[in-house]
Amino acid sequence: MYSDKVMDHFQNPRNVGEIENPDGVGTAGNPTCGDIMKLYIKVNDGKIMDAKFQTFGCGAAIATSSMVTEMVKGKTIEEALRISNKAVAEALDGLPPIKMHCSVLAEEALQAAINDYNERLTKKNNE
Amino acid sequence: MYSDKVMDHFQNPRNVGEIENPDGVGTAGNPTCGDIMKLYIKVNDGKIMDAKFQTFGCGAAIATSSMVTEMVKGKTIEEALRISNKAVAEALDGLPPIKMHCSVLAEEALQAAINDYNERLTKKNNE
Amino acid sequence: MRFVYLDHAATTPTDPEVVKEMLPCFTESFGNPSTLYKIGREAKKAITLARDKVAVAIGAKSEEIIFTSGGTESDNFALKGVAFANEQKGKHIITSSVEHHAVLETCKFLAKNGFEITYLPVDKYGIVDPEDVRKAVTDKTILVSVMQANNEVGTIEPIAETGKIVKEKGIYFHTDAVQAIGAVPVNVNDLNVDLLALSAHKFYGPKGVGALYIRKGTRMMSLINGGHQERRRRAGTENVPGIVGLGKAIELAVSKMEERSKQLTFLRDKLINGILDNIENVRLNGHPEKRLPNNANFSFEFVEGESMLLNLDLVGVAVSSGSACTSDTLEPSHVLSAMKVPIEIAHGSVRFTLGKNTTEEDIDYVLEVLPPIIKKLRQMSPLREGLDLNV
Amino acid sequence: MRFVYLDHAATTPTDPEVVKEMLPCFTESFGNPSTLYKIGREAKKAITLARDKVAVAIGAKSEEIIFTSGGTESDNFALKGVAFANEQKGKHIITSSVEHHAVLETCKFLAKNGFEITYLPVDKYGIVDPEDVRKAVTDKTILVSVMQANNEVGTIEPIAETGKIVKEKGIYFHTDAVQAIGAVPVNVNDLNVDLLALSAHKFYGPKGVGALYIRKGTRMMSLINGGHQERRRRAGTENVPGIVGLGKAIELAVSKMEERSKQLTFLRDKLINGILDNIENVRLNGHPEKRLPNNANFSFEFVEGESMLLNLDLVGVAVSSGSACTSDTLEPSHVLSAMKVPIEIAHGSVRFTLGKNTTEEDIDYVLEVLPPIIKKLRQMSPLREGLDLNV
Ligand SMILES: Cc1ncc(COP(=O)(O)O)c(C=O)c1O
Ligand SMILES: Cc1ncc(COP(=O)(O)O)c(C=O)c1O
Repeated sequence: MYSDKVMDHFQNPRNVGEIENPDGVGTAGNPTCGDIMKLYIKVNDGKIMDAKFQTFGCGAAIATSSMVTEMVKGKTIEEALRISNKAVAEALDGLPPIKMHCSVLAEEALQAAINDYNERLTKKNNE
Repeated sequence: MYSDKVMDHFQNPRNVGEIENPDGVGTAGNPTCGDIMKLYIKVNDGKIMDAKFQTFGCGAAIATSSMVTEMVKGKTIEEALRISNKAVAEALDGLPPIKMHCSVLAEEALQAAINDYNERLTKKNNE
Repeated sequence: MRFVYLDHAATTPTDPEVVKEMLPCFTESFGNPSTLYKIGREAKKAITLARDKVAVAIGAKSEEIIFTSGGTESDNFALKGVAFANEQKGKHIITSSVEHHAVLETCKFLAKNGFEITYLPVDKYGIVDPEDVRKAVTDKTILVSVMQANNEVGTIEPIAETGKIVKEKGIYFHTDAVQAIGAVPVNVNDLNVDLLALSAHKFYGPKGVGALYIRKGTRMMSLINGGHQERRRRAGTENVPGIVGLGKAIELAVSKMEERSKQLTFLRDKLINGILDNIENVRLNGHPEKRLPNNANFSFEFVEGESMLLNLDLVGVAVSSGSACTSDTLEPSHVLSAMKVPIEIAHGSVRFTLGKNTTEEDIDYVLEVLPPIIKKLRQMSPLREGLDLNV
Repeated sequence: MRFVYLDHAATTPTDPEVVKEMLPCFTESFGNPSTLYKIGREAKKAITLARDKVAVAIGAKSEEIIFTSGGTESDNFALKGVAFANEQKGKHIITSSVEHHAVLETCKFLAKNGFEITYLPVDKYGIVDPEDVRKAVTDKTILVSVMQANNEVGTIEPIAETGKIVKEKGIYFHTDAVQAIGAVPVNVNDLNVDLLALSAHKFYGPKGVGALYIRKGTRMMSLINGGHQERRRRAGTENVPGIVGLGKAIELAVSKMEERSKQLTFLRDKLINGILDNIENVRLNGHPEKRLPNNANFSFEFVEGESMLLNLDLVGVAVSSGSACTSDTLEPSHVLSAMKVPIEIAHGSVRFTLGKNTTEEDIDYVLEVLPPIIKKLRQMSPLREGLDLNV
């Protein structure tokens, strides 16, 4: 049911783990719905230099987490905000219909991490 | 579904045909119900000396016709009247439940033939 | 002794090629198609492939094919499924008086549940007039069900015409194509049907598996509730070997239809002419031309069907007297009755249905053994020409 | 790579001995059992023999066995059949909250049709208290349905006790014994049941065939109308190969039950102990003793079921996460929910169900490959002990 690309990212997920002193952290989902994604980003000069994730979830949840961290690296914040769940799914050669919500989760986690980054920035600027 | 005995009487029916100048003729059933039996008897001294049948019907109808003609031969009229449908069925080592009505038909045809004989006798005696 | 099987309308032997495709599903790719691991995915793929084959065979989309346990379930599903999902629109259903029991008994059940059923008459050949369908439609009609080909007398109904009329009226149309697959072209769009029932064992597939075509958008209720198999329309672990067998069988049936049809028509006509020429007081039931290529149904006057059948069995010839499903009833065929065949003549009906393995020698054999059987039984019969039968 | 199939609760491979018995029914004794000639009678004999075997296996009379297309149809038939035939007496049905979807979805359907359904709770092991059944009965109750053994967690229910209570009340009692056949003793009189569902593919028989035991005298409506097969209770040309396979399979299952049970219990306990001893934060779901000899169901905290399942599949181990039928839903197992397993822990459940061909080496292999998978997934997980999960 999963594409080869999904299976590759599921078996060999990229960017697993935490970033120490991240510039932004975002979480999406919750354990009762069966998937949680936690995304860490390191930003430099408005560019995402590094991204890591921790995920509790199904094969698609792990693969989309892996893929989204790959996709954001090197992108500016604005570019990263334009990464849609569909783009993540497409980059994985598609997802089964009932698993599309996992790509939504990835998009949400990324946006939460960016929001967190923006908030920290505002806070810092206001200090 | 039929016993070997039924199949034997079906394949090699005994006493098929008409009796010329019979002493009694009886018919049971009708073509719309799918079975008709016509039974002929020749009586001498109150004893059935010969019996023949013509039957339009299923395997069981033919076999019971054949069996009942065999059973009545040599019997007195009283004895013949006591031949029940069950006795015919038993003599054939049984009939499938849905075919028991064929044995009823055989009993009815026999009784009709005996009635006919009795009527002719009464008529003759009254002449 | 020669064995001549001429009851292919009752069931067919499973094609060895079909059995071969089924075998690995029992012991190797035996997974449950709902599971995620390898042999589960393999099983899923196998039924997807079979679904595609069925879809191609009848001109449908794959997602419009639902696998069932056979023709009877498919007919039940079609009728009850549409009836109970659309009863707020109306409770009137139109069908014909020559349908298979799978349809008629389901209609009886629906009648007990408040539906009104119109049973259309047929002409002497068993044909349902499309104009009668048009006239029977009311504003309460939700479903019309007419079979594509009759299982007893082999008559082929004008389904495309009927379908056109039903479509214009915006009503659902079901056809029981159980006897049609592999015998005549079956295309759901040409036929204008919304639902179509088929059964594998009638075209050299296994028993216990069938399918229902359900046109996209058709409002249906499930007949069997449970797991989420078959797009949630039919629950239960899929009969993987059966479904794979059905797929292979329908593929073969359709690809070989033309060739087989020609051969069957030739042999059937040889049988028909041989019987009509050599036996007196016999009539062919059903339409002379609009009939299944493998069906020859006769009434032999003055003799009863079962006794012919048993005598033929004793010489190795397997035929049926009326529908096989009803051999345990004593009622004469409802199909022949609807065609106004007199009841005593209906009792003398025998159905010969040929198959892909039937040979000319088989037909010669039947033509050799049949006349003496008829003769013997007629000699035993109290009935004869000119006799008032209602003794 | 080693292939270790541990999803026997989802389906089993068909025993080659069973396939061997089925084969002649496809191409040789292929007759329709409703027909009168030789190969028809042979087919009829074959299904009669199979019926006798099923009857013997569950302590019933042959005429009380009706063949169906599987466990799901049997459950539907039992529930709808009793419900619609007895609704004048009352429209209340009692069942449990841990039934298979075949029962639960059928109850949902009945609820939509005006029946009132009581779903009894279970204890933390998944057991339905017979006293709860007694308390739930009203004067409108017509049917109680509780499964004999649970397909997810393997818990064995006290059916005999429940049956006694239901019998005293004069109500019909159905049990879904789909997972029990061949695993624990099943006797309709010891269990005090009026109806009992079974499915061949769960005990090394073919998919697509099952049976429903219906105690003599039970008022039932048919689910599938049509021809007069199965004592007019279930229409449709009989799935002869399937029925023959079911007969052989149940005969083998019952005759080998004791021996297999012992071996399975040994291997199951080795697996359970191996996992509990070597992996932290794991719990066994279901009852520690009153469980099927082949079932081991665990919740691995902080990891999700599907990702474990896929990782195990990659090393050749086939297991399931919850009921196979529900793998396309995203809801966590209703059985674990009913047992009050916290939802995030329910998501981490994996079911291992062993079979007759499972070896000690298979178990050793699982115990070798599983811990690193759990470790890897836990390293990837944002959850861990002590963490507030509702982030
Ligand atoms: C026209 C027709 N419809 C339905 C059926 C029922 O199919 P099945 O026997 O597969 O249930 C049959 C055959 O028995 C048939 O000939
Ligand atoms: C307890 C239980 N009941 C019913 C069923 C349904 O049986 P089937 O898949 O044969 O329809 C299953 C298995 O899927 C089951 O485990």
